[in-house]
Amino acid sequence: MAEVNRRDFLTGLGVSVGASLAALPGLPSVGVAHAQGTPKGNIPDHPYKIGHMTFFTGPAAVLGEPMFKGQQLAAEEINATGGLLGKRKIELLKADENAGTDANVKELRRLKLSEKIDFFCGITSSGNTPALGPVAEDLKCLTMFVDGCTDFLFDKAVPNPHYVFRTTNIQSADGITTALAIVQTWPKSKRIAHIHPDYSYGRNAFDHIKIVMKKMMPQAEVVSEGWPKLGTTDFSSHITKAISSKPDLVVSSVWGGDYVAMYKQALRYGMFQKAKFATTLALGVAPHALGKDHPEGVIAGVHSNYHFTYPGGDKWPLNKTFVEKYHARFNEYPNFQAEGAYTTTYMLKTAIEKANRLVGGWPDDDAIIAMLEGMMMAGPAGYVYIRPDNHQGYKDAMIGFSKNTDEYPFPILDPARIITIPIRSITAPPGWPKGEPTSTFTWIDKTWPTAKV
Amino acid sequence: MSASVPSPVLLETRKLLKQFGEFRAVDHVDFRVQEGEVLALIGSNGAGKTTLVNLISGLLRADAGQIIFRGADVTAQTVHQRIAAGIARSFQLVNLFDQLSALDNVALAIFSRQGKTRKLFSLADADRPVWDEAMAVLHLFRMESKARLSAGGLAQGERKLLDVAIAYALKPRLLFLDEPTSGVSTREKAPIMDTISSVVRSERISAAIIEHDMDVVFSYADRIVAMHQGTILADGTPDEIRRNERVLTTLIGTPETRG
Amino acid sequence: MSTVTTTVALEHRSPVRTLGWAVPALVILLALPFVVDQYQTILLAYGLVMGIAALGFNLLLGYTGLLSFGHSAYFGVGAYTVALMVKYLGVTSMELFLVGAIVACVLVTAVFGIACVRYTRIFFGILTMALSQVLWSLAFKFFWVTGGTDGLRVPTPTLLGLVTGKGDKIAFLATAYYYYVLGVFVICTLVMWVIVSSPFGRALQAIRDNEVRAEFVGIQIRQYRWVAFLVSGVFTGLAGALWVPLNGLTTPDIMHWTFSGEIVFMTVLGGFRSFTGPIIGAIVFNYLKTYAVGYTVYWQLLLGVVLVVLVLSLPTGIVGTAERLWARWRAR
Amino acid sequence: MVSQPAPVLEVEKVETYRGPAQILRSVSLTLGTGESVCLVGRNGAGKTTTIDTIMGLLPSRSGRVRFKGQDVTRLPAHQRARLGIGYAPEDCGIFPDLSVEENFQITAWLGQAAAVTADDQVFAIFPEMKTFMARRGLHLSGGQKKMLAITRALTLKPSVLLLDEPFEGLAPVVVTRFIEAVRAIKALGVSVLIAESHVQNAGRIADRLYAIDRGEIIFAGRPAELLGNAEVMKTLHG
Amino acid sequence: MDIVVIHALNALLYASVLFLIAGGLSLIYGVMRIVNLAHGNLYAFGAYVSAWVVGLLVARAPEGASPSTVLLLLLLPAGAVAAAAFGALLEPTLLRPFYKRAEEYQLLVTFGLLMIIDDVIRWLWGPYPLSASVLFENFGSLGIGDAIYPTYNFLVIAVGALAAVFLWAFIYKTRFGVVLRATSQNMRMSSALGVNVNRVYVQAFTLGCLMAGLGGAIIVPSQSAVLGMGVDALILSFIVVVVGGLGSLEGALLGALIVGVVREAGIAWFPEIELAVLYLIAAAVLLIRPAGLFGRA
Repeated sequence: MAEVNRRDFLTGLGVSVGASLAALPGLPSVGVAHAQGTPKGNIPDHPYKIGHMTFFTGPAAVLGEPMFKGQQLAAEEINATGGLLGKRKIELLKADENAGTDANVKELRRLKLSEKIDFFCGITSSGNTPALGPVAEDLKCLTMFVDGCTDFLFDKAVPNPHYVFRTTNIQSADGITTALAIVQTWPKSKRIAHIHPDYSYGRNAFDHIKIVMKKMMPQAEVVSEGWPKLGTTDFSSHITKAISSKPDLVVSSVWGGDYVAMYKQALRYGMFQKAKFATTLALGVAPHALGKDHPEGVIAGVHSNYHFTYPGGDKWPLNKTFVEKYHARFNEYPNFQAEGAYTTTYMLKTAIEKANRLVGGWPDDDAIIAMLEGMMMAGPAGYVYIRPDNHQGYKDAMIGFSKNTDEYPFPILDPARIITIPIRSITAPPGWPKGEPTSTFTWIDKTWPTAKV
Repeated sequence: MSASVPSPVLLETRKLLKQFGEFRAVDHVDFRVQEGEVLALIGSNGAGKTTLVNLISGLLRADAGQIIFRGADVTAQTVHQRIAAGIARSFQLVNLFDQLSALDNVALAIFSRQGKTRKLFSLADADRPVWDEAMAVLHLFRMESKARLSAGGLAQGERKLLDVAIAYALKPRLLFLDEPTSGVSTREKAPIMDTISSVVRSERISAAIIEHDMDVVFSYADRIVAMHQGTILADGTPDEIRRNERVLTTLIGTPETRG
Repeated sequence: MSTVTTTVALEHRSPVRTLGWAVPALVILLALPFVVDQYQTILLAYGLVMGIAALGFNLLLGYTGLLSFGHSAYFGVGAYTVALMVKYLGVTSMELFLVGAIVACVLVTAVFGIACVRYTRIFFGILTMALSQVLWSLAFKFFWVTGGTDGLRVPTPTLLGLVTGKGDKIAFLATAYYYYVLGVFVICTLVMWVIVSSPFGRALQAIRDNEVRAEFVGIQIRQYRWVAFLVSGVFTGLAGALWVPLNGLTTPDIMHWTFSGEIVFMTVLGGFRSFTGPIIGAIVFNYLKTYAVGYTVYWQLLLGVVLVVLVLSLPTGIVGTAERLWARWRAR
Repeated sequence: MVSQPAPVLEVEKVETYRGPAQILRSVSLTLGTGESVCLVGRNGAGKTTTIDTIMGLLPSRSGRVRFKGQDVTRLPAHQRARLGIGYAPEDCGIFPDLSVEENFQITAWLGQAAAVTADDQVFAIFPEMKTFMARRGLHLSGGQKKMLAITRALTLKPSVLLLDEPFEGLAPVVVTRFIEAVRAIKALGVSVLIAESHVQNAGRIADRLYAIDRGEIIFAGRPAELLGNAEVMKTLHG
Repeated sequence: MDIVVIHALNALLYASVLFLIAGGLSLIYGVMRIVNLAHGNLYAFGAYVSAWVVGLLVARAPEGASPSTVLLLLLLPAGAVAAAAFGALLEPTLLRPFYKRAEEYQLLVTFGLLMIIDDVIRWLWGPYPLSASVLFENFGSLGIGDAIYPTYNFLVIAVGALAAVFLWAFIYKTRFGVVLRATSQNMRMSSALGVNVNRVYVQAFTLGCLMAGLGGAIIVPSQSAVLGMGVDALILSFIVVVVGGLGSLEGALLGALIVGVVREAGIAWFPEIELAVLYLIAAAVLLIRPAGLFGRA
């Protein structure tokens, strides 16, 4: 493979620091401000039932609760204007994802077959979408997963989706974005220690960071691996192991309550003095959960999706109003899950309206699916595009650096140093053969050049 | 009485020894049981009677010595093998399968004897001959009316009899009965012993009964072995034992102390 | 006067009387897919599968007197055997799955059994739990084989070489697969009924009631326990194999000791002193948990309260209580 | 009948079961103040069950137990102990991991007795105990365990002492030593009820005797009367 | 070299908390022969209460000012006290009826309790992790050669060690300890000597819960209280007591040290089988010495 100059290649990918969005004209965007015309045909007025399954309990509830709240906010807004197509109020049914994958399968079946839901939404765990995706297809249940972002879902579990969509960025984007941010920021790092949660998310992040490093920072080597179980709160051993390998850089995809415990312990072990630090999901989960003791200037991932301070309100009013409404309603700042569920609900609404305009009356699922496929929409986080071939939502990946400001009692992403990457630059294109561990992984491995050291 | 014609030896122990720490519960005992006899083992508490039976039946392992049963050395054999060879026993504190019916308790012994308990795929209930035999055994022990009751709910005397009936159903050549009437009321004592005695005598099973009750010992045994401090103190017919000075002083009490 | 209560032993029921309730029950189970919706049928299929598992478990608890807190391991071995057969051998035949699960479970239980049957009571429970956790941690950690927490997916199998689930999977699960499960369930129930009614089964009950005495009617206790352990594990493993296609995938969750706790729960719920108790308990528990999870996020609390109240006030479980009420009603 | 001192302990028509088996059949007996009474019978006759019933370790299904006129039938064992019933079981009930001293002090530390000091009168019974105070219960010989069990029961300053087979497993010389000890205890004003399977031993120390067989009291009277009663002696045979 | 010291300290840290939890579990088993499956949840309960109390105080503090470390430290044991009180309530109401019944019922009732307490915690404190990290932060770090180590962890280790010493002294040197040991060795005889066994049971159970709660309270500043921590802790303490011997405090101490060291070594050197090794150790000990290294069968 040809060798290239690292900087040139990053520029070629479109990796940019501090850029901002510009509004595209003519696209649908979220919010009731975009009033639709009068719906065509006869619209029934019984409620539109949405089953929302996410973590209401367990350690992952920090992600799950905001996801539900995002959808709840959107539903309340839509219901305030009369409902979908002005007639059908949205009714939300909660289901706890923490009951275990097997119980989740049962519960989805119950929701569809017994509760007769019209639409299934939610899901946080990347372990659960591959389990539930096929079930939703079997059930012919219109489904938009908000998260559960594993590549595996559309690579393998549901290779030809019909009823199943997913809106937040694909998991591989997380690791790649973090890795590119490292390449951009600390390209000379040699010794890299990893601490990842011991499940598919952590391994996915590890794989994709490694493959980008192999291409862009061939001098780097993995000097330590730590695999704490999800839900671990004692990281002493993992931190000690990482430090003892004398790394230049520690990379982690530990998240949520686990991350809070980890960074606080790492502070006391002096890990941040001894090595630079990069994370995939540090600020993404619950922005307010971190303290001002969190180290500044570390690469702080937000699941490559969204942070409530970006795009800035002056440039992108959609985000400003969303954050204001969310904060007013729930007295906390939204995370990427809240934004994802909120936008998802509006995508559904838009698809229903478009389908109604085309066919009249209440559109059947196939009509809604046809409208969703290829939909491009402006949400609080920017533009989201649903790729028609694999039903995966794409938005430009973002990551930044932690910074304490006077404005918030917790660290935020440094507004001056937001890194954005066009999503098409870091995912396998349509038609790329399915690969191991992911299609994107093999795509990078086969097509990216190696950087000159 | 069978004492006049010496019967062949069924069981023999040679210098059998069992120690618990320093204490010799059974101290180099040579003990014999002959074919077809009913023998009583007497002795005060701690004399070693039950330990001897535990050694012969296989509940305990001997520290030294040999156990010869029908000419074969069974000292190292498992309980299972000894039962197959024909040694069965009952227990002083009744040992039953409390949740099974009386009939089941007996039938189980028959199934086991016939090797059928190794069968997973045959219906126990369908095996008529076994149930007929089990019923017959209960009949012998005059318990057929209790056949369907769970063993745990039987009265003490009935439980004692059932315990013996289970051992009997194994068709042993030699049956050890550890205090078959202990714990039952005085009234029930004689009927129980009558029943047991008539069964073993009619089947010509050799029986060794551990017993405290001198009434029982003198009226039902052909031969009496008296033990004291782990050794055999005396061995003889009831009449001989009744007149044996050593037995009288150590076990029953001397005329002097009576005065 | 003696105040000992004499109770009639419940062990013997004539086959005719057993058929008296078994046949109507079977007819209902056969007819149900025509009456209730697909979801209910699938749910019942889950219940029947767990019924097989509980039936196997109860051979140890109810009949041999050994409380295993590690039966999730055998359920998991059955389930993972199927998943690995799909992954590495490309097998799709359900019959081969079942055979594979039986073979794997025999191997695992044979080894575990040798270790476990040396102990009884609490030590048996803890040892089975520790061993099951070994398997759990392997399934959890060796993700390149087992898929880690993501588990392994299992497509719909081919039944009897004829029926496949191509197309409408829900319809497949609610009809063909339901009847397949029902068929295996009936066979398993019959086999287990024969086993517990066999002289061997009686020997197990004897061991349960009185170990020493059982030895003195010539039963080799450890060997018998080992066989019971094996049979018990294989039944539970078979249930695991049947469960995978129903669920679509297997995850390490089903190997975790808390799942063993659920198996104990359902067995005691139905009543471990009777043959049908575990089956009833499994089916009821399946509904209980499914609807608890569906209707409240505090489903654990609900299940916990049910369990505590059950153990406090209805120790004989549903079947035992029903039998007692029935006997009292008849006595009037 | 012989004239009896005022009863300190009265057992009236007690029926006790172990599991499904009835062990005691309408057992009645009394123990007078300052008296030593033996309950004789062979193994399994019901002696231990009688003692356990009096101590409250086994519930009786019917009948009553009165201690110093107070009905204690429904009281738990520890309350009977605190009222003044001391107990030394057949197996001695020594706490194996506790030192001899700790075995003693347990009653004191429960606040029922003053801490036992070396010059306490309970040590006068078995002065040799002082030599093994630091040893653990596990490492005592049979005789030492018996001494400890009896002395420990005495630390409660009981009015009644229940001794279950106190001479069992002791060499004849030691038995004599223990019989003297029981006499000394009696001299302290403690009433003693002894379960004993050897009539000879019983005869050496009892003011009165009860013979029990198959859970029934078959004889009550003076030792001499018992030895003269061939019928009962045959049942007891020892 | 410094790293070895740090690893050793980590192992000790882990062992300290495990000893507190497993020691309580073992104590309860030793005295009343009950394996309390809900024990881990009492540890979680202690952690939550302590974090909650500390959180309340921090929230009440005037803007910008942090409450004094001493005051917070004094409040920290609240979790232990709460767990103990909870235990004192549980034993007579829910567990006492089961002493005379078969073991399976005891296990089941505590399994039910496990589920109940899990949800009660969530109902009381919600799904989010609760932290008392202000204490952990206030303590800062200490230098060990080139490495630094959280000072607070020394406190945890010290509390673990102190608890072991205190417990040893309590069990072997105090009057109550003698009564407790006597009751665990021979319950009948104890009652015949005037010991109110029911009261001893409540006290022992309360003490066991106090230890578990203390484990939770002491660890919550450096980690956080999360849902599900109870079940994880339970299974680890099971390994500890199985290795050390059910019912033995010395065993719990040794077992906790073994598990602490093995886990630390596992994470550092053989992460693939880190979990399995712990269970295999437990299984192996059960096979060779079913009563554990310090247990009596």
